[in-house]
Amino acid sequence: MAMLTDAATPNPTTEATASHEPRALARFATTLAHVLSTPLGAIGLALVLLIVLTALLAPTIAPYDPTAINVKNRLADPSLAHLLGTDQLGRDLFSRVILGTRTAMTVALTALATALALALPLGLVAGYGPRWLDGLMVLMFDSISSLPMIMLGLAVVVLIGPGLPTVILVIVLYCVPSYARLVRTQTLSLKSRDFIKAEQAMDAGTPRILFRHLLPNVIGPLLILACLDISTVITLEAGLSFLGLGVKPQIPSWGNILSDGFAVIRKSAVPVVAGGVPLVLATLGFTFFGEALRDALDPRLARERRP
Amino acid sequence: MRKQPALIEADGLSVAVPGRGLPFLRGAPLSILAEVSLAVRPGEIVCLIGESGSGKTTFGRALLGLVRPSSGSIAVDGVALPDFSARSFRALRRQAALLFQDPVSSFNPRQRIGAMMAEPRHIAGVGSTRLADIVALAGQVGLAERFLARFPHALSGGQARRAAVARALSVTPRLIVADEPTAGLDVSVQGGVLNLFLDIREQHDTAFLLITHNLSVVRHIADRIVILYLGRVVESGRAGDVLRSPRHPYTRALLDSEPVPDPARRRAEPPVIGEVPSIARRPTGCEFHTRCPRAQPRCRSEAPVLLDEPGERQVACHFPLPEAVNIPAPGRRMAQS
Amino acid sequence: MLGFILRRTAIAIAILLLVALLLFAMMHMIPGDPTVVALGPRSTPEMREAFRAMMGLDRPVLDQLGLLLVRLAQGDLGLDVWSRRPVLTMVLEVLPYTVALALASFVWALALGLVLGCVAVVHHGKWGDWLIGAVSVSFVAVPSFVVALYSLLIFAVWLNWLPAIGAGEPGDIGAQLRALILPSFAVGLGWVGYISRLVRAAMIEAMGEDYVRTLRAYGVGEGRIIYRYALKQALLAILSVIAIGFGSLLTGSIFAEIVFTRPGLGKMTYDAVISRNFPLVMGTVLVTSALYVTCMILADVLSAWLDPRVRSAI
Amino acid sequence: MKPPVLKPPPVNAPVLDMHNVSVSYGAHVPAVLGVDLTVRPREIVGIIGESGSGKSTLAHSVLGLLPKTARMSGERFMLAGADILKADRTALAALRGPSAAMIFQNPMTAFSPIHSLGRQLTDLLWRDHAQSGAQKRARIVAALAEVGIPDPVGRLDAFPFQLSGGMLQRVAIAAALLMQPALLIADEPTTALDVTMEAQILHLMRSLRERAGVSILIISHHLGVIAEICDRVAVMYAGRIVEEGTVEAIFRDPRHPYTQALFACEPALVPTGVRRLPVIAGEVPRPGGRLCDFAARCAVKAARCLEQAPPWTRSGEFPVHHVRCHGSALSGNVPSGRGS
Repeated sequence: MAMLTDAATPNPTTEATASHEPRALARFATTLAHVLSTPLGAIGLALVLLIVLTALLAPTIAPYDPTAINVKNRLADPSLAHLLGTDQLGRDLFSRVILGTRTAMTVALTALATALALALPLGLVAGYGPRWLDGLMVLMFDSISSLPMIMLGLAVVVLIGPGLPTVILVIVLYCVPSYARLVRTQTLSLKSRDFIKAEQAMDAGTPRILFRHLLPNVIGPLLILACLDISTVITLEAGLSFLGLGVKPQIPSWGNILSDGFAVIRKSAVPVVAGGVPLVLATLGFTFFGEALRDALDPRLARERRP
Repeated sequence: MRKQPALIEADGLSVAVPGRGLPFLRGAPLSILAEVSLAVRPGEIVCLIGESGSGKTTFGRALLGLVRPSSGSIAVDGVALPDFSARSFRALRRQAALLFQDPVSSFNPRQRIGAMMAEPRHIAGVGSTRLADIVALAGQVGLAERFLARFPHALSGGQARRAAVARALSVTPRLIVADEPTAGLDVSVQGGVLNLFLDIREQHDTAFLLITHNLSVVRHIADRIVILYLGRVVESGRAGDVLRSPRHPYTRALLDSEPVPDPARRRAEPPVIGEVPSIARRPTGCEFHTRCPRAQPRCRSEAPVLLDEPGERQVACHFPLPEAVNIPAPGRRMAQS
Repeated sequence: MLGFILRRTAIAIAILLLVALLLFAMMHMIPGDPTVVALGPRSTPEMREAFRAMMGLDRPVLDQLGLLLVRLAQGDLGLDVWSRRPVLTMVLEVLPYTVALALASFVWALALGLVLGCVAVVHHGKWGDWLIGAVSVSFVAVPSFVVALYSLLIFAVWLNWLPAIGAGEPGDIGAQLRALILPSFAVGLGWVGYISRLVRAAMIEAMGEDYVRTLRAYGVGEGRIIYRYALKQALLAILSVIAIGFGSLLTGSIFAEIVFTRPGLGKMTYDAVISRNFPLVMGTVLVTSALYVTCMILADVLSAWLDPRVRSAI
Repeated sequence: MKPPVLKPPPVNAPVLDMHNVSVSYGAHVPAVLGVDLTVRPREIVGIIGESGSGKSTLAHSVLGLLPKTARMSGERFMLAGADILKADRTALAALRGPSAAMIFQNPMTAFSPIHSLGRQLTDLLWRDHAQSGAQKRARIVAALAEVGIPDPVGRLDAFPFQLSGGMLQRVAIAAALLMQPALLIADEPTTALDVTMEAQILHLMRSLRERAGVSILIISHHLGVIAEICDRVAVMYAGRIVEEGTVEAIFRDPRHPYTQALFACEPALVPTGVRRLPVIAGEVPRPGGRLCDFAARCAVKAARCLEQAPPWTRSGEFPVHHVRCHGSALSGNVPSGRGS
């Protein structure tokens, strides 16, 4: 009964929705089992859970105010009081690392969601629209991708000042061209497929083809790839902050911790290690998890991610 | 034959693709279809026969505006379309349906078969999309209700083809254009699809344009046959006439090349040698002269015109085969029948 | 073929033009007087006036843009704000360092990546394949500046085996090579993983082709099939990806250059950005973009030329 | 010439001799069951069957070209004097080419798209280390000319996409001939070709048997192709051979109800004027049933068909003709099993 609810009957019957629920649940369960069946997938899932939980509970876990400066206790070695010691301003590194998780996740999820929301329509229009518009848009995408990221970072920082929104905007600017190009490529190849030709032969309007037939076929792969890209975005945020173009220096962020630690690397290795290890764990975790998820849902999507 | 305006009539339809090279310095456009004229009357089954490279698939798509014709005209019920814009094709597309060579790929991979069957009704805004009515529609093509909940790739070749026919039927088209309707089907099921076409015609007076390379499969169902070679019509006529006494040497070669399932009737030599030339290098004169056993010097220099002959027959040949040639019918009567 | 190259070049020039426009727009969107930003708040009005005249800032915006484009067409990137030296000269001075770093990273990454990819294919489905896969994906995932920081920490600070700063004295090849080791390790590590995965995927795809079955049906050995047929097809498939990758490597060595305080395009861009040295920013970014776009063209032309199917179609 | 790798089989011994051979994918998915098949020197044997009948699996098993999950078993499986069942990977590789060569269904994908044809054909001659490049080249040109390719020297530098499907299938046949194989296996060799090209390729294969004395095992779903070229025919259904005999015996007097139904469906055999084509109702079952696989679709099944497996019975002295059916074996003459 459930099969016609997608398109044929505008108002799904109660019966149909009832049978829809367990199916989604079963699908989720099989996907999860698939992810857990590979060692890397299991490690990835564990790391992702650890990071997400830390981000959610960060203020509860952190023993100190991550921005509280204590000049007397600078660059203290790890101790029971300060699990990871303190940085050159005497701030508790453990608290900064924990709250840095929250910063990383906030930036990553917001930036990715925004980038996807922008890239989808742009890519669809480029792929399905007239050829001159496609050419123009691809030219734009190529131009932005050929700009060094630091240039984008600077422009935005100078325009709206440093801070969380700045980092997000830079990452969005950086990601949109590549996502949009992906959507465009997918749309182009779908456009020549028989089922779209069949829709045209049935005299389906452009909105129907775009939203009912192209979008669902494009969005699935895109979401999986976005999941894989979480670690790229986390790296971007840390990198921008490391260069001083990211979040404000006092805000706890892995990139800031690394930047501060780099300044004192000859005096103490603790800050660099403290900032780098969670960053590496996060990128590894999201990559392992994302790849396992992709293999479980759509193995044909294996697109290699550039370092 | 009834004398009434054709349901659809293509007149001198040509399709060309741009040549290679830089803008402004391109080679001549490649002509895929050259002035093909073809009419389908209501309730008629016309078979368009051609080998690879004959442009038969392009013709089917051009007829519905999926490929833009470069010249010629298309008339529906005797009224010509003003131009080849999408708007002009609207009315035609509502009355015609296209069946693709690969039925599975003609369904959205993320929608269930049942939903896809209702798609034309949604687009046209006519007809019921209630489940019971879709089930009835599936029943018309002999597809059980349980298949409606499946995704396209979970159907067998025969089932997917029936589902595609059901989708086409959902808005009761007056014309169904079917590209290789039996491709990929086993001998034991392909008859079912063709019989289904006959049923549909009986019930709805639907006309069919069957596009295929396989003469033997459609010979039983065709009313009229049109033979394409390199994008040009070389012969057309009533199915019985063309099959019994082909006038064009190419038609003859096609008929003779079909291997006969009778070991006693093996051929000593292949009926025609060589291969279909590329459309990028069309031969001069009659384009079949490079392979024609009857070719004369004139065939090399002068292109034959497609001439009307008595009995709705058309042949494009300087030296057509005489009318009276009598090929024995390839069907061998089995002892029991 | 010539037409194809011309078309690609036209697109590349269009991209560079667009980049120049974007940069120009960004600089004019930045709030405040660019003169004050560049010279600092303590500069005298006379200095500012002279600066404006020199940079052409006293003219209307469209004039400035026109002037910029004319100068760019002549290959003139303008003068550095501080040293008053031609930007082009400065960029060309540091360019060899960046190119050397990119090449060094690329060469070892490509070599190791190819080998790992082939080994993975030979062991397809066995534990060796799995191990290489896991290592490769980890290499890709780890941020390159963290690798740079940690290798600096371990090999330069703790072990003191290799220099932590600079690119070595000019003329001292040995020192220059030693100074190249850590940065190229940091930059190349991710690419090892990337290339090995690319090679593996492309070769497994190639090994599934029908023609491989033909070769097997004639008893042709697996080694010959892998190295003479599948590898060639795989390389063809990934060639353009790798060439574009080299382009992004040129622009992407900024972290290594900063961490190891190494002269180069990235470091120069960074310093120019931080000090609001706009002519220098414009110059470095344009040169970087030009390098990137050139690699893009090279990738397209190379893969078109090497693939007989494409070669005959264009 | 190359040194003899294998002991030449005795004259007139079968080139291919299979007895009770089965192939399954994994442990539980049988594809071919208990097949007996022989191909004698200079003989052309056809296997006819619909999709899912296991005919392609059978063809690929001869050269050990099955996927890794495939398991082969049987009482006897000899190819040109070598035991396939006992052969390891190297031994199998040694058989491929000289003992049996294969041509595939789709000539367009049978060659590497980025290597020249000359390069690929030369690589197939990898065994002949002793020969110089020029010698190999001359052999290849001769083989290409033999299969009717115009300008064979020029084709050496051509790439596959520059040739038509028919031409490439000729090149594939030339490649097989270079091996001087005892057996040529052709898996649906004309299915991807136009009908005018199909006739030429079939004619070429037949003439090669006359000229080169090669034995051919041809797989097809097309009755016309089989009738055109074969000496003997085996009909496969659901992994089993259900009927086997000379081409005349099978085409004049099909005994198995499935064979009869298949012939009834063949459009070329349906009398002119009949508009509705017959079909076989129902679906092909998965291979591996213990009783008669066709019983569910059979128009003449008896109670016995649902109780015991049909025997493999000889159903005529001359021409030799075997059938796996209760009805035909006992009565010798069953009514037509043609479907609706």
